Amino acid sequence: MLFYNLIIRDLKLAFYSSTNFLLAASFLILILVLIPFVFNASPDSFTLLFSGFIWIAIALSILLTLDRVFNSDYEDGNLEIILISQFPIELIVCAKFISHWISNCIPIIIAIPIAGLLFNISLSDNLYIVVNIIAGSPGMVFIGAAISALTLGSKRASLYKTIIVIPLYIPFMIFGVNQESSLVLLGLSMISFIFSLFTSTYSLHLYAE
Amino acid sequence: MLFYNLIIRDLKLAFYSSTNFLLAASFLILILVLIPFVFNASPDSFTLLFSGFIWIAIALSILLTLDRVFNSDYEDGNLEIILISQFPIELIVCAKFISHWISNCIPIIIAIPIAGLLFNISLSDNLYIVVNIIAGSPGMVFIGAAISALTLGSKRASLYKTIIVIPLYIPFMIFGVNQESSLVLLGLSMISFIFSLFTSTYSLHLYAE
Amino acid sequence: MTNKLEINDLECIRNEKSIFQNLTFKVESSQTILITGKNGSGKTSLLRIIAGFIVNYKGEILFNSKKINDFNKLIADFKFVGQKNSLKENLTVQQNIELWQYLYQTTIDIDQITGPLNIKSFLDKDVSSLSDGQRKRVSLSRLTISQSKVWLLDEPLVYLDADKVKLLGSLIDKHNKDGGMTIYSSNTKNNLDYNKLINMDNYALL
Amino acid sequence: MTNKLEINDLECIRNEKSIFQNLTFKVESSQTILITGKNGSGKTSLLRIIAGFIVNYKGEILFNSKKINDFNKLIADFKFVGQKNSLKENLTVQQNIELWQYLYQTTIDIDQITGPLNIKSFLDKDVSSLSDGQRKRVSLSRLTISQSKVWLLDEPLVYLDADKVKLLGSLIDKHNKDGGMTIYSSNTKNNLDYNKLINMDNYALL
Amino acid sequence: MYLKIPNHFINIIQAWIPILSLLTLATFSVGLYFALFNSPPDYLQGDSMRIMYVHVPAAWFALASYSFLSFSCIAWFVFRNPNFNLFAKSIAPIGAVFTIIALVTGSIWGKPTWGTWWAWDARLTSMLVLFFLYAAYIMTWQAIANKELAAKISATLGIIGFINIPIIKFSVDWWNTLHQPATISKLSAPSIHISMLTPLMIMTFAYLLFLITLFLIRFKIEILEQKISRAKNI
Ligand code: HEM
Ligand SMILES: Nc1ncnc2c1ncn2[C@@H]1O[C@H](COP(=O)(O)OP(=O)(O)OP(=O)(O)O)[C@@H](O)[C@H]1O
Ligand SMILES: Nc1ncnc2c1ncn2[C@@H]1O[C@H](COP(=O)(O)OP(=O)(O)OP(=O)(O)O)[C@@H](O)[C@H]1O
Ligand SMILES: [Mg+2]
Ligand SMILES: [Mg+2]
Repeated sequence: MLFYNLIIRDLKLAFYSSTNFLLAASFLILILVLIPFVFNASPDSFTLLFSGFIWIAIALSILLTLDRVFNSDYEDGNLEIILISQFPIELIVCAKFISHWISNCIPIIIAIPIAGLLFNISLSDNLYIVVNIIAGSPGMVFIGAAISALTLGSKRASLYKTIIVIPLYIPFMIFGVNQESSLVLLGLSMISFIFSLFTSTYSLHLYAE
Repeated sequence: MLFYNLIIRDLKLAFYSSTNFLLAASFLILILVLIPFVFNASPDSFTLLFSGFIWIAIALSILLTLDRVFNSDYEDGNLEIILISQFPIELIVCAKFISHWISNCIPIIIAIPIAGLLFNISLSDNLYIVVNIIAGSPGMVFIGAAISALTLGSKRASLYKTIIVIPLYIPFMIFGVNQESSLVLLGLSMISFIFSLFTSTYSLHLYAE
Repeated sequence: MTNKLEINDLECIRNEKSIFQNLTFKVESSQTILITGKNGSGKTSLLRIIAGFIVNYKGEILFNSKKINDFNKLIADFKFVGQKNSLKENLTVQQNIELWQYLYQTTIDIDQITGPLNIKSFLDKDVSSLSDGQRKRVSLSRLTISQSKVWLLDEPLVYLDADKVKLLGSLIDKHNKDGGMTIYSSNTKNNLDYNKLINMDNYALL
Repeated sequence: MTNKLEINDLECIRNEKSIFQNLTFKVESSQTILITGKNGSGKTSLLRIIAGFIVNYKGEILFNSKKINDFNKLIADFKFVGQKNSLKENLTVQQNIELWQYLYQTTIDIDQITGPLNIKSFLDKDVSSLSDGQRKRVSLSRLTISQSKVWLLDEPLVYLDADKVKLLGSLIDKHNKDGGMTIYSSNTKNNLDYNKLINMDNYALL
Repeated sequence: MYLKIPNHFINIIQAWIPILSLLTLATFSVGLYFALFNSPPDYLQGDSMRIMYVHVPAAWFALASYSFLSFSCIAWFVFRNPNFNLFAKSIAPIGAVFTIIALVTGSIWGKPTWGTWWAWDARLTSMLVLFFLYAAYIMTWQAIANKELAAKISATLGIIGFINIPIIKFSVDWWNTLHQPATISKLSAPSIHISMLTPLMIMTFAYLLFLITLFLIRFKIEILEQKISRAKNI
């Protein structure tokens, strides 16, 4: 039950550091609120923009909370005690991935149908979006986490991290707005899982010094 | 020349902590690059979406770098020594506003015409966008900085900050995409300057404890 | 000219709780005051009140018979070095010093800054790759930049080895000889001379 | 059963520079080792090598005659407390302890954690509103969670007042009596008993 | 500097709560009877307009609660009497609930009248933002552990959010929106028939009683909580 404990620990942390679950969902809605103001378009075209914006919102909410994955533990020294606990680093990294996905993406996924209602999205379209997000968002979380592990020690530059991460998100975006691509997204997520696992494990070793 | 020195100090800091000037501009371009992928729209409608996206990009780049304004100085104790330097807090806050705007928005403003080229935006449209951004972005920086000062001590929640800031950005967005509203934007910026100055000064006093 | 700092019947309140009360003492030019006391007795709080950070107190603090208000002009006469070392971890020591110079408006010679605590040898290292004692020394070197009359040092001896404690001692002596005064807190059996000792346990409401 | 930790001809390299070399010593169950030395002589580095954080070293480290590799299973036998206090500033002490309990897989009674260093009274305060010494005590309380045979303490006495140093002393004594061993670094004229002293200045290449 | 509320005041509140609860229930019964049975259907909208009796008072009190919150915050800054902060803290969740009621009933009403659950016009959006402002205010109290600090920060936030209130109120006049412009709450004579006005007024009164009851309950809890935390401190 070691692994499970580690996830619970991270979820507790996310929960303690303010009611994050609600925050993530409100963030989605607020980003969507911007659309009608920024695009002088007819309500019909909102529907067109909707799934694109959902993807942008999810990308942003991941980017904005990347610090929570490794950085905060690194800065206050908790990473050290996690690293010399009896867990293998790979497992630690997996647990971090999973808990971050749960605390960040699940609330958004739950909020999507509600948001869809506000934008008059049909139920089936909504379903497609949710399925795609479920398939693709884990990969985005993994990649984001890996890059933030890689840049742990670099000068405090959230933009810098962002600029490396965004290009890696483009494939997800491309397939994400395409309703038939859930399987591709799942594949992408799996590939990024492997890539991110190695990158993160390696980086954590480095920064433990 | 006290004031000037403080600005230089912040700009140096921004520059030392990675070449931020380039980063901010690349961020804009990257966000714009996402559009064609995310929205299955015809190239014509890109033009329509362009100014909206510019505003969203600028809002995001401000949101993503808010930590640099007060947070990093607060955490490492530099805020303390700034606060008991001979400067009045109001001036300190102004300097922070200005330097953050310079290091964050100027590069974006310079990058806009280039980006416009990529999207076939007419020169006059481009000009309007730039003028609006110049008028409105300072206000957005001020508000963002004020809210981040206000939430300095709250649990590490970048999302939480974002949720307070976004609603306050809506007026800027509304007028920003409207070509004739530069004066309104300038007014908004001025109002937010006064509001932000007070809020920030007050918050810094509080957190100096 | 001699300066004088008076603390009259001070009471400190943090988070709605009174930490200490009835504290009265006086410091004059060329004096060093040592503040000791149990953990949580309010040493740091006292120093931060004098520095002007904490404004929620009762009683009076007078500097040269003028009342100290929070963050006003007088404050430039104070310099506070505490546990937060005011260093940017990812910049080099030199860059950090440069940032301070802008803040304090001086173009003082770098040797005068690096000399007293002997930090010259790691001037171009990143702060993040310094040892704890080295970091503390860099942080304390800020004292040498610009003149300020009152030095407020919260546990300055922590992490320093015996030699470096002596260096700090002579830095303080020099400051005091030039008409300055120093108030520092410490809990160790330390090696710095002092003129007056204030034991916070006598005032704390633990 | 007694445990044994052997350091053979250790050389530490940081940032391509050799910090110390030819360091050899042995620790057995129930022993306390004090590490002293000038700032930058490598005290912290030594402890972090033993803990398994720094892998760039030459020489051998054997625990019960088994070689220690980085972050392997053995490592659970070590506990390191350093300058970074491993506390979440914005959570309460209780919440922090709870997070540790998940990490160390124990449901040990809270009194056993808060008792030894007397932190019970600020259990539901935010860490950010603790004094430096209180924070250090909370950080050191992590030692009481779960058994580990080797305690590696980097400057544990810093910020502690005399009473609390004694409390830490008895905590270490109890640990050693139960077959544990303790290696700690310090620069102050401290009050903790030790069986062996290692002066890093003899090995450092400053 | 602390509470000047004597213990017997809490007892008075305690005594009023059941009375007010009963009154609320009674007024709601009367109001709902009028609203559902004893008032004519609208000639355009038919029976669906009966939602008005639920929607309009909820919307009014959502705005009123936030105004009350902001003014309490201002009063707190001026007089530094902690009771004002307790007022604000007590009203916030209630206002948030009223906002949700207005949003939900508005949406339900919107379907038959505008043909859509939701539209992105200024009134509706700014009302949504109001909900987030309430949420931000409530969260601030939780996010900052230091009570003194939390009081100051949340009060600042409560004041900042007030900008939104005139925006909600006048959005219908400033921008062309789907939403009804002021018909009842105009300064001049209301342009609504008396047969509809009566039930609306009764419902409004019922909402007011409801609000006061909830407020007193919350206020009592806040006082007791503060007493507990101070007892812990000493
Ligand atoms: C989610 C959708 C809706 C929201 C957020 C909303 C919000 C509000 C708000 C904030 C007010 C109070 C304004 C004030 O005091 O001036 C209000 C009043 C009112 N609403 Fe709505 N509303 C919604 C939908 C509707 C619909 C569909 C109708 C009917 C077609 C409607 C009819 C009214 C009327 C008649 C008033 C009273 C106006 C007055 O003050 O005289 N609302 N609504
Ligand atoms: N992260 C790092 N990267 C590179 N070099 C480092 C790093 N940390 C420390 N050093 C260097 O290694 C040397 C030894 O550092 P260490 O922290 O072990 O010293 P120490 O004996 O603990 O000193 P102190 O008494 O100041 O704590 C120092 O010269 C320091 O500059
Ligand atoms: N930011 C804060 N907010 C609220 N209370 C605080 C804060 N910082 C410290 N306190 C409380 O004030 C009291 C005094 O703290 P202070 O830091 O002044 O003690 P100290 O004498 O410096 O102790 P130490 O020797 O541990 O450094 C402690 O009980 C502490 O819990
Ligand atoms: Mg202290
Ligand atoms: Mg060390």
